Amino acid sequence: METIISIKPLLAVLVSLFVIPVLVSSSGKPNVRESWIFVAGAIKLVLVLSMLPVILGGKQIVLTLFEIAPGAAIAFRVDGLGMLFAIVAASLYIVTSIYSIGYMRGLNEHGQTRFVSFFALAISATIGAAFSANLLTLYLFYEILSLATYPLVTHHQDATSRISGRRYLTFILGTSIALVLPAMIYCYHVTGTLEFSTAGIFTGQLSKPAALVLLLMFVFGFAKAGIMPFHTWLPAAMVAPTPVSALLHAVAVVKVGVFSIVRVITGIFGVDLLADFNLGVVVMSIASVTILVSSCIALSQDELKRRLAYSTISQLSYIIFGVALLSPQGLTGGVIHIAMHAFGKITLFFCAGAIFVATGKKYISQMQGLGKKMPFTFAAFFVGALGVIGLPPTGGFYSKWNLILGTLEAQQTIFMLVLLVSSFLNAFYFLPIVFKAFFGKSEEEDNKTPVKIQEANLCLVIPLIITAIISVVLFFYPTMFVNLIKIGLSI
Amino acid sequence: MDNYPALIVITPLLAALLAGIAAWTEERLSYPIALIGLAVSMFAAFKVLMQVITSGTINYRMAGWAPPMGIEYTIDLLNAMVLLIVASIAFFNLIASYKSVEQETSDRAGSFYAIYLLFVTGLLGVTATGDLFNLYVLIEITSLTSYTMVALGDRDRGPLASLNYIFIGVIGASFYLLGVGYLYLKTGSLNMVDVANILSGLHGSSTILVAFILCMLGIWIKMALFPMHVWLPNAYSYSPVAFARIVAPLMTKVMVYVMIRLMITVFGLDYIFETLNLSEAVVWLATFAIIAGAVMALAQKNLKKMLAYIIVCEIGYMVGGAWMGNQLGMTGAILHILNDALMTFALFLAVGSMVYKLKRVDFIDLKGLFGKMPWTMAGFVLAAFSIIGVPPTCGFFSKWYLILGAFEAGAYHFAAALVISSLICAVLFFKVFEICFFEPMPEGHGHEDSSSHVAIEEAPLSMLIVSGLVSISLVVAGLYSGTIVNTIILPFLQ
Amino acid sequence: MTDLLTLIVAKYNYWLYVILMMIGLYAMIAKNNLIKKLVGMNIFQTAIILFYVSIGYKRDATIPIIQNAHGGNDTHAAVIHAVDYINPLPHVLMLTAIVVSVATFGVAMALAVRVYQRYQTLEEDELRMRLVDIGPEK
Amino acid sequence: MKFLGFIIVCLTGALLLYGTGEFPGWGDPHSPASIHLSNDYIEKAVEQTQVPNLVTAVLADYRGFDTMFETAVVFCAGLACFLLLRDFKEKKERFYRHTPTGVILHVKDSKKVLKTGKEFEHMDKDWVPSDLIIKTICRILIPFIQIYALYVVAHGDFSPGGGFQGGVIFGSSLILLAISYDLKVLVKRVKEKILGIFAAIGVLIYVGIAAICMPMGGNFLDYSKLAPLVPGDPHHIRALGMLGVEIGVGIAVTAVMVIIYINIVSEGRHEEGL
Repeated sequence: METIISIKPLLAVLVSLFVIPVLVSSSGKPNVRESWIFVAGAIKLVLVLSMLPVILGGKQIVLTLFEIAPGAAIAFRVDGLGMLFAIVAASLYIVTSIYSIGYMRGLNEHGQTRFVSFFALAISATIGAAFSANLLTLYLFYEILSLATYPLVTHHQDATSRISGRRYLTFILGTSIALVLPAMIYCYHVTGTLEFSTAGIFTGQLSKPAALVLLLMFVFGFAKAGIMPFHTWLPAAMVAPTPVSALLHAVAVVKVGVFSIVRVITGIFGVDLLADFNLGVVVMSIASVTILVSSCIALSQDELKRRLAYSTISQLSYIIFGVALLSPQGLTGGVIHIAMHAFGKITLFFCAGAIFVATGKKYISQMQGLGKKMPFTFAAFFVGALGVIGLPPTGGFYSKWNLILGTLEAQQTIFMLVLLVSSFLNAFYFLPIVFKAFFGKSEEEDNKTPVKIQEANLCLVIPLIITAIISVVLFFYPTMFVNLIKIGLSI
Repeated sequence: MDNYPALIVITPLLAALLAGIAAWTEERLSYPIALIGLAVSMFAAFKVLMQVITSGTINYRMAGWAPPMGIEYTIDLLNAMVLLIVASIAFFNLIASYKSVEQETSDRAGSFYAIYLLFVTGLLGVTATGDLFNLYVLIEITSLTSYTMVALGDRDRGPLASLNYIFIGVIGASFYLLGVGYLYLKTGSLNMVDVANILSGLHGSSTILVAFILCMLGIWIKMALFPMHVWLPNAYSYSPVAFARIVAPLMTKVMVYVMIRLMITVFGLDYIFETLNLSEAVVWLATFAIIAGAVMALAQKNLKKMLAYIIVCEIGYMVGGAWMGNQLGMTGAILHILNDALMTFALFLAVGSMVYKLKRVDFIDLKGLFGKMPWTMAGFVLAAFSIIGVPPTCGFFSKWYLILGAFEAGAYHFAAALVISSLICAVLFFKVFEICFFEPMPEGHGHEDSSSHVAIEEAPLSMLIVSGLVSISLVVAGLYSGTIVNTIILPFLQ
Repeated sequence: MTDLLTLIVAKYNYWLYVILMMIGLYAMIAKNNLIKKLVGMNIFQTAIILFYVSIGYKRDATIPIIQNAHGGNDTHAAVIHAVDYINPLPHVLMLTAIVVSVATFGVAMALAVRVYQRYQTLEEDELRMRLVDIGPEK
Repeated sequence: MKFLGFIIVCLTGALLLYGTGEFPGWGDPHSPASIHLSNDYIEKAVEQTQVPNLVTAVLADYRGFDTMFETAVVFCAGLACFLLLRDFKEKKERFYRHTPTGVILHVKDSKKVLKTGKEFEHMDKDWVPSDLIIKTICRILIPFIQIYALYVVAHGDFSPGGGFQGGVIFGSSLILLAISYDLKVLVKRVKEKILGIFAAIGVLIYVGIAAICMPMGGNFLDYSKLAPLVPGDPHHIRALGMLGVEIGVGIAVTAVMVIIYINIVSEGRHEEGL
C-alpha cells in the first residue's frame, strides 16, 4: 500500500496539547480561554479532515517518531479505521466544547481551567490512539487517556467522586497494566513486532490455547470497552459532569477501548488466524452476555445517566460482537457502529445534561411531562434513542442492519437472536422516557404550583440539535464511513 | 594527554576541601565553590561520555603506572553513562538544595557542603575506577558520608538509624573486602581486567566461588536488596532532604552498577551463568524483593518511608534484570539504572519541596496539596507515573525490557512480580493523590465562588526549576530510550 | 580427625581469622549494648586485617624495606631477590583499611555520644522503649 | 535474635572456611599473591621510585590514588565528628575555683561570667585537682613525642613510618596534653578553627601535589613531571613527591585526631571533659 510521510497526524495530536499552557495562563479570563479551545478544536478537525482525501484515495499516512526497539516504535499511521474514529472524535469535540461551556457556566462549577485542560489532553490522547501505527503507541495513548480522564471524572472532589474515581482507575488502569501490558510484551517477545497489519503479526508461532489466552487478556484488558465483568467503572464514572460523560464516556474513552480491541483482532491476530482457530465465537459469546445482561440492568435504572451508561455498555459490545463475527458484513457493521452509536449516544447525554441544568432533575421518574416544556431537547432525545435502538431514519439502523446480515453471513443464527432481543430491550428502556415526557403528567401540574421550566440555554440546546441532525443524516449518507472501513480493513 | 577522567572525580574532592576551609573562614563561599566543583565534574563527565561514544573505552593511568601495578580508570560506555548521571544529579540537586540547607543546617552549612561533595566524590570514584581495592576505599567514603548525613536529619531518630546503618554497612563493606582478599589470594592482582584474565583459568575453584559470594553479599547489603534492606528505609527517611534527594536516586543505583561491573568485567557472565548456574535462585530472590518492597510500602503512613520502600522494590527490578542471564534483561537493568535514578530524583525533589513547606510529610499533612503546590505536585505526579510505568515516561521502557528479558528466560514469576508491583505502586500513589486532591472535602459541590480556593504556597523557584527539568527529562529519556539502548547499552554488552 | 587437625594446623592463621571474625560478627548481631556492638565491629575489622596481612607473609623473608638502598646511587649494583622480601601490597591495603576502620569507629562513637545525649542509654531494648515513648515518628 | 545471630555467624564462618580449602599454605613463596604483583614491586620499585621502603613506595606512588582517598576518609571523619557533635550553645552553669583559697563557686546564671585569671579559675563539673607529677612528666615528654612524630613522617621513605603513623603520634602528643592538664588548655593552645583548616589543608597538599602534575603534562599523581618545579636531583623527584604528600597526610591526620578527641570527650561543647 502506498504510504505518505507527513507530520499531520502528529500535529493533530499535539494541537490540543499545545493549547493547554495557553488555557492555564488565561485561567482568569473565561472568554479568552474558551475561544482558544475552539481554535484548537477547529485546527484539529481541519487537520484530520485534510488527511481524509488521501485516505479515501487508498493511501496511508505514516510518521515514525521514536524507535524504542526494533519493531516497536512510537509511530503514527493513518488508515481507514483510524480516520473514521478520528473524524468522529474531533468533530464531536467541538460540539461538546460548546456544550461544556454552557454546562459548566450554567452550574457555576469550580476548577473550570483544570477541567478544560484535562479535556484537551484527553482528546489529544484519543486522536493519538486513533492514529497509532502499532500496539505500543496505542497502549501509550490508552494509558494517557486513562490518567487524563481521572481528574475529569472526579471533578467534584467530594466523597462520591472519590469512590467512583477509585473504581474507575482500579478497573481501567488495573486491567491495562495487569493484562494488556504482559500480553503486549509477550506478543513482541514471540514475533518481534507490534505493527498492525491486516494479516496479523503471528506467523504460526501461536498455538490455539496461547492464542485464546492472549485474546482474552486483550479483550478483558482493554476494560474501557466495558466487557462484563469489567464494566462497573462506567456507571460509576457518571458522577462526572455531563460533558465528560457525553464525550468521554460515550465517545472517546469507551470507543478507544473498543477501537483497541478492534485493532488487536484485525491488526495483531488477524481475522484469518482467529477464524482458523475458531476463536471469534468465544469473543462473540462474551459480548452477547454483556449485551443482554447490561440491557436488562439498564431497564432497572432510574437515574437517567446511569441508564445511558448501561446502554452504552451493551452497545459497545455490539461493536465487539460485530468484529468478532470475522465476516466482512459483521466487521463493517461493528466498526461503523463506533460512529453511529457515538452520534446517537452523545445526543442522549447532551439531553440528560440539558435537563439537569434546566431543571436539576436526574431521575427518569421525575421527568414526566417535561417534553412540553423542553420540546427540542426531548425531540433530540427521541432521535438519539432511535439511533441507539437501531431504527430508521437514523444511522443506527445501518449498523444494526449490517450486524444482522453479518450473523447470517457467518451462519450464527443464535447470535442473531441476541441482537433482536437486545433491540427490543433497547426500545423498552428508551421509548417510555420520551413517551412519558411528552404525554405524561408532570409533578408540577399535580401540585398546582407551576414552576417555570423552559429549555436550557442555547449553548446546551444547539449541540444536541446538531448531533441529532447528524444522526439522521448518517442514515442517508453512510457511504464515506463505509468506504473508510473497506479501505481500512481491505475488505 | 586528556585528564577529563581524573577531573570528574578530583574536582568534587578539591571543592570539598576548599569548602571545608571556607567553612571556617568565609562560609558564604562554600556554596559557590561546591557549585563550581560539581559543574566542572559534570562537564568532564559529559566530555568523557562523548569521547567514549565516538572513540571507545578510555584507560587513564593514575600516576602513570601501567596496570596492574598502578591504579587505572577504565571508562567504558557503562561507566561513562553512570558518571554523567551521578554528576548531573548531584549538580542539579545542589541547585535545588540551597534553601533546604539554609533551613535545616544553617549554622554549619560549609561543612555540610563539604560532606555532600565528598559523598559525590565517593560515588563518582566508585563508578570510574577499574581497581577492586580502590572501589572499596571509595565505597567507604560514600558510606561514611552517608552515615553522617543520616544522623544530621531527624534529631530524635537520625543518630540511632545511622548507627544501625553503620553496623550493617560495615558488615557489607567488610564482606566485599574479604571477597577481594580471597580474589587477591588466588590471583595476586587487584586490577579488574587483570583479575578477570587470571580468573578465566580458575573457574572451578571453591575460593573463587566464596569470593564471588562474598562480593555479591557485600554489594547487596550496600544496595539494600531484600532481605538485607532493613537499614534503608530509616536511613533515607530520617536524613536531611538535601541529602535524601541525592542518596535515594544515586546510592543504590551506583551499587547496582558495581554489581553489574563485577559480574561482567571481573567474574564474567559465563562463570556466573554457566559454571555456577545461579541465575534462577537470584531471580527468585529479586522477585521476592519486588513483592516485599511493594507490600511494605503499602503499610507506610509517611511519604518518605513509602518512597524508601519503593526503592527497595526497584532494586529488585535491577537485580532481577541483571541476573536474568540474557541480553534483554541486562539491557533492562542498565536502562533502569538511568531511569530509576531520574524518577527517584524527581520524586524526592517533590518531597523535598513539600518538606520545605510543610515540615512533615505524613499522609495527613498532605491534604489539599494540589491546590497549595500545583507545580510541585505536577512533578510528583509525573514521577509517580514513571514509577508505575505509564508510557511515555521512562519507567515504562525499562520495565518493557525487563519483562521481555523475563519472558526470554522463562522467568514468568519475575514478569508477574513486575506487573504486580506496578499495580501496587499505582495504588500507593493514587492513595497519596486522593489525599492531596480530595481532602479537605469541600462542602457540597465546590463551586467557583465558594471558598475552595487555597492560597498557592509554592516551593522556592530553584526547587521548582530543577523539578521541572527533571520531570521533562523523564519523558525525554523515555522517548529516546531506543537511542540510549542502541548507542550505549547494546554496544557495551557486545 | 587427625586429617582435620593437620589441616587446621597447616593453615591455623586462616582458622584464627575466621574465629576472630565470627566473634566480632556475633557481637555485632547479638549484643544489646551499642558500645559492645562497636567493639564487635572493631574485632570484625581486625580479623580482616589479620587475614590480609597473613596473605602477604612469605617464609624466610623479611620486611619489605630494601637493604643497602640508602643514597640511591649504588642501588643498581645491589641485586634484589624477590624471595627475600615479603609482599608489600597487603600491608599497603591494610594501612588503608585500618584508617578506614578508625574513621568509621570515630563516626560511630560520635553517633553513640549523640544517642546517649538524647536517650541517656545505650542499651538497645531500652532505646526501643524510649522510641515508643516519643510517639509517632516524624 | 541471639540464636539467629549465631546461625548467621556459623554460616558465614563455614563459608569462609570452605573458601580456605584451596588456599596455598601459609607463607608459601609460590602462592599467586606472592608472585604476580609482589615480585614486580619488590624488584622494580627502588629503581623506579628511589624509595627503599616498599610499603611507602606502593602506598604513596603506585597506589597513591587509594591513599589520597584514604586521607579524604580521615578528613571526612573529622568533619563528621564536628558536624554531629559540635554544640555552639553556651553552657547554663559554670564552676569557678578561687585559686588562693580553693573555694569552688557554682554559678547558675548563664549570663554571669567571672573574669578568670590570677584569682579565679574556670573548671569542670567533675574536676580533679591535677597531679603535679603527671603534669611535669607530660610536659617534658610531649616535645620529644612531637619530634619523634616528625621523624616518623620524614623518614617514612627509608624505615617503617609515614604520614599516617607520624600524624597519629603527633596527634596523641596533643591529646596527652589534654589528658594531663585538661581539655581547655588544649583548646586554648590549638584553636578549633586552626584544626579545621589544617585538616582540610593537609588533604589539599596531597591533592594539590597530585593535581599540579596534570598541567605539567603528566597524569594525575605523576610526580615525575614535577621535576622542573623542584630544585635538586630530578632522579629523586618521585621520592620528594612522596615526602610532600606524606607531610600533607601527617597534617591532616594530626588535626583530625585532635578534632575527634575533643568533640567526643566534651560531647561537642569544648568546655569540659577529660
